[in-house]
Amino acid sequence: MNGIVDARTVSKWYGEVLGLNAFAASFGPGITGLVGPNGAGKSTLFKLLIGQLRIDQGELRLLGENPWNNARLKRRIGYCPESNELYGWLTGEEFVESLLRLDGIRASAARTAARGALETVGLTDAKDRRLRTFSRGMRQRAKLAQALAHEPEVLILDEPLSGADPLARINILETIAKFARDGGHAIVSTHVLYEVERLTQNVVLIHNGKAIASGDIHAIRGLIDAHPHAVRLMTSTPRDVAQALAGLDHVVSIEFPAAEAVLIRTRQPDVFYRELPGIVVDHRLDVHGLESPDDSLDAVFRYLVG
Amino acid sequence: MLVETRGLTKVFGEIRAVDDLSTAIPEGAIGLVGPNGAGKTTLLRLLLGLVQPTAGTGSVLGHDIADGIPVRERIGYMPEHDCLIPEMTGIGLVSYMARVSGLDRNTAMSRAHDVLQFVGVEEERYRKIAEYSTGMKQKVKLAQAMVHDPAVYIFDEPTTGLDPRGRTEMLRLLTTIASTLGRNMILSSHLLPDVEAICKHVVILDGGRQIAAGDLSRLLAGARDRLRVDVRGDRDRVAQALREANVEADVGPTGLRIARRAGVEAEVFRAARSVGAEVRYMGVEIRSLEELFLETVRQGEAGGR
Amino acid sequence: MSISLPRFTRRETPLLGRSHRVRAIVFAGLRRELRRPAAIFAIGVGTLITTVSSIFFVLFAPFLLQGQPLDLTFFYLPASNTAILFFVTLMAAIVGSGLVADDLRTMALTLYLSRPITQADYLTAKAAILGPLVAMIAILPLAITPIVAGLLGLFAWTIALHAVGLYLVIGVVLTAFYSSIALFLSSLTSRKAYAAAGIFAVTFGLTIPAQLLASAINQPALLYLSPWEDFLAIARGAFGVGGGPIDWAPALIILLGETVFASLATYVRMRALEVITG
Amino acid sequence: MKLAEELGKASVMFAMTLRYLLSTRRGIATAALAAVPLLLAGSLAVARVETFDILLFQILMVPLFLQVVLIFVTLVSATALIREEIEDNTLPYLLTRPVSKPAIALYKYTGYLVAVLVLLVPPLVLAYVVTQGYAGDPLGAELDVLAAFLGATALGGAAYGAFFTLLSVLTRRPLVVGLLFGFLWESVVGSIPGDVPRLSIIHYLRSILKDMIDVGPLAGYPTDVSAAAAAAILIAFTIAALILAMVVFQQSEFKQKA
Repeated sequence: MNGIVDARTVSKWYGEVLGLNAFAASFGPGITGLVGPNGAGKSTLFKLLIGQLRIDQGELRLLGENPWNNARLKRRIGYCPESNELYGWLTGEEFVESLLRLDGIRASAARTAARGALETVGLTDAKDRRLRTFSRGMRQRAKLAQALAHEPEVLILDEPLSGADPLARINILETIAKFARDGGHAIVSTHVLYEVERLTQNVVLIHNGKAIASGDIHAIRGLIDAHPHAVRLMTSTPRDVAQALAGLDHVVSIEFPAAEAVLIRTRQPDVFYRELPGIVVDHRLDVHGLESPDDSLDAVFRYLVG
Repeated sequence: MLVETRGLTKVFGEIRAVDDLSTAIPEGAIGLVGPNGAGKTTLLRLLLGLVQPTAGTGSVLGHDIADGIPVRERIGYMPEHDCLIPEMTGIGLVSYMARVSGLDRNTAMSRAHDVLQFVGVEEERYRKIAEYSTGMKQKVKLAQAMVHDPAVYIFDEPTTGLDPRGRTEMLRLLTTIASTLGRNMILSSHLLPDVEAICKHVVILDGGRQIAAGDLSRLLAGARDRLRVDVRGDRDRVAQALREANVEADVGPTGLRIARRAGVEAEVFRAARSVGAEVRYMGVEIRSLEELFLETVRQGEAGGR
Repeated sequence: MSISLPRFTRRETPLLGRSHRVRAIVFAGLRRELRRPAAIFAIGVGTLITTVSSIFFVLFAPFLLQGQPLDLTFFYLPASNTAILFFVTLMAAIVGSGLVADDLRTMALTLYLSRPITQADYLTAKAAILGPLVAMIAILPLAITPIVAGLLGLFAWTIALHAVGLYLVIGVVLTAFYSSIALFLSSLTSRKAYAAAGIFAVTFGLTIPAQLLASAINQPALLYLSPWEDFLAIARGAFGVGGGPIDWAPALIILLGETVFASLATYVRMRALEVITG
Repeated sequence: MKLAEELGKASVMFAMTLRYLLSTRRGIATAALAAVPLLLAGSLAVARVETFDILLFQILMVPLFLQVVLIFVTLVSATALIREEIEDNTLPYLLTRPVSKPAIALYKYTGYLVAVLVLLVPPLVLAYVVTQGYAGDPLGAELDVLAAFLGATALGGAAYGAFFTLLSVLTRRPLVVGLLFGFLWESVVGSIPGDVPRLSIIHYLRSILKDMIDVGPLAGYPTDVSAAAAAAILIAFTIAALILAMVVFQQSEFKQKA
């Protein structure tokens, strides 16, 4: 039970509607992506973690403690809800500063910390504007600012990237990555899968209220032996490349989908990628393109969730 | 011409949401992109007549946006935010909105069923919208925009908030619609890969102004001469090794970018091996719309946007 | 033989005019309200009680008011029935408060306004949903009473039909007032509970203090402040009943003025309602 | 637990609530309603009504202030404390702070209490000054009337506030239930014989006015409760309702479907 979050057969129902169904997973240190289709239970898990909801069954620990009605624990967590509704009548700075003071930080320190947090997320210019005039992307950044400002140990972010344009998205991703580099932990739920891959390789896949896979994306991909890895190489001499690679025992099949292409399938992608540069250089093969269509979280998601 | 505007401006308090915008958008599938607060939604509302312009004029398919009725008769609008009536059923809402668009009772009911079938809402159409998933709501929102078969579809963020499965379904629908003859589509979205997949022409807004516009393939063509490489391992040392072999390489937001010249691919593998890194992707530098967007927008640095 | 996959079909028939579109909103709205339990309760109980009490006035009044000539002035009594005030207010609060407020809360307003109708069309359609339901209490029971009296031979048909005509007129004035006020309050907020509270405040908040104040400092002119007192004055004027604290002409002008002002204010509010989202 | 830090948190929550209740559009609307006594007194003075004096003022104020203004202002303000934060989906921002839910409810209630007094007391005092000034009586002459009304406002504001806060955590529609309670139960109960009136807050407010004011419309009001006893009962009720609200709030979940 040393993970940031430990869930043991946690169940939660909204009447008959499924929230979580014997959800069991352990979120390790660093950044973990929580990925799953709509209604899979992501928001339910987050609401349980911040004590907005109470588990019906099982056992849930955040930083080793039970989150329900546990005020002391809240000092150590930062939370970004999915909804974009904020205190419209407050300005950006008042919003972050007031919540900081609720964290027990003195007035003067709260102001500087609030300005710091707004600076981090790039909202300094808008700090005196009322929140009701904020656009979707700005609201996402304001939410992130209030989650970071009191320097929590763990960030719980529900769809922090939805509605953010590419510029805001890069800013948010960099902020989360920096937070992790400084020793913080983060649990990020999102649908924008190619963004999560930029952030972390560590994911928990949730579907129908259950954790169906957790760990490193590629490790998970590796476990799905029903679909050996496909790697497509673009080369003017496909036969030579095929011959060079046929010798590898983990290569399962070799195809020639196009005149200048070789498609190989391997059971051990990591070994293949590690050996490939050597083979290309030693055999002086002409490889001018390489792509692996199904080595992404998208592919993993599609295999497992369908 | 699908949309023409001259000096179109809209000011909310001190925010100039649309700022003296003059543009001419051809018919077909148009992508409308820009950072948050760039004025996309405001521009769409101006074309629909939902808000009145502070200055300037505009027209949709030749109809002046000042007299909204003829314009709105030709438009099907899918708003960005939630806007369905929770206590109505799917078929109830779509047929009702068809009648509010001017269809008679029978045509409204038959087209409502057609269009719900098309977007993939099967027997759930008889259940109340309050019980629908996010994906199902987006499909009903799309259906109500299509039911009266308008000449122009305006979709504001149709794929936002959808899970990957919902997104692929929505993209399939949008592609089918975009390929229908005689029908135009304005697709406003943050998810630029979606715009790339569907639209032929793109308009990039920022700060209420048009900062770039044109045929998508022409805009993106630019960089045949560069190679993009994704490296697993120490990216900077690989780039360094390449520079030592006097290969021009820099680290971009989406991987290494290498100037193309004869034999450079071999250099990449050699550098990777020497550093013990893995090459996970190597391909033509397809200047994704996202990078183009970041470059054009980053010039006019987006502050508290 | 041909296979027709669910391809999206083209529309052949032209679009119908704006009046059809407005009617579509009205009928859909009425159907939806008549399925809501609260609305059914208000209509059922409201109509029942006002009708029964009106007929009761007519049947037993001759015995109670000995010697009063059985003429038109007699029909003022059912019109002054406070049950009308209560149930009209209740109906306006239950149905009227959500008319625009719900569309603001669910943002469904965008669906309406992105269709080929004007904001005036939208508001007229919404008012036309509330109007008939309020009229079910403000006009129907009153109109039935003289007919019943005529059938029972208590009154000559000339008087009875004249009374029905007058009831229609004053009923329409009251219905128009409450419809426009309810619509105005509903357009101010997305929380319909506040609009409902506002409607209660208009009825009781104005009537009770006006009556209190006027009697306390015997300044009858203050009664013009209360919509209900205005309505009673108009009814007195219509049925030729003299001796009221305030007379019907200014009362009518005030009531109609308030109705028109509320409608204009609603229109201005709707136009100013440019929803700003990022 | 460091008391200073807890006080700091309380003061922030207090200030936020006060500012929300007084500054936004809601504050202006409730302030207008709370100013009714002053408007009344002012219009009577302007209209040069000879019989306008402290007695007439009371005759008008008892039904109008007790049965309409006090209930409306307390209801609209109290339901905003918790129910609106739940409806607006902003409660998570408070739930993720090191402040327990009961504490949130308590601090918000204190903000409410001060806001309601700020809204109701000044117009009441000014109305008294206008009445005395117009009637030419010295300011100090009818202090018992002013004291009685201020006492009723404070105790009534506290009791109604606690009760409507309890309603906010018990039901999803506190405003509607509050309206029915305020306008049906509280105003009708006075005219029901026997012990039924004891079950209403207004009965004790009337008892306070009757006991504290020598000459007033409530002189004949049937009550066997002295002002002091009535005050004690109201305070006990307030504390009980508040504690119950805090306990219910602590155990409640917020299934707001995002």
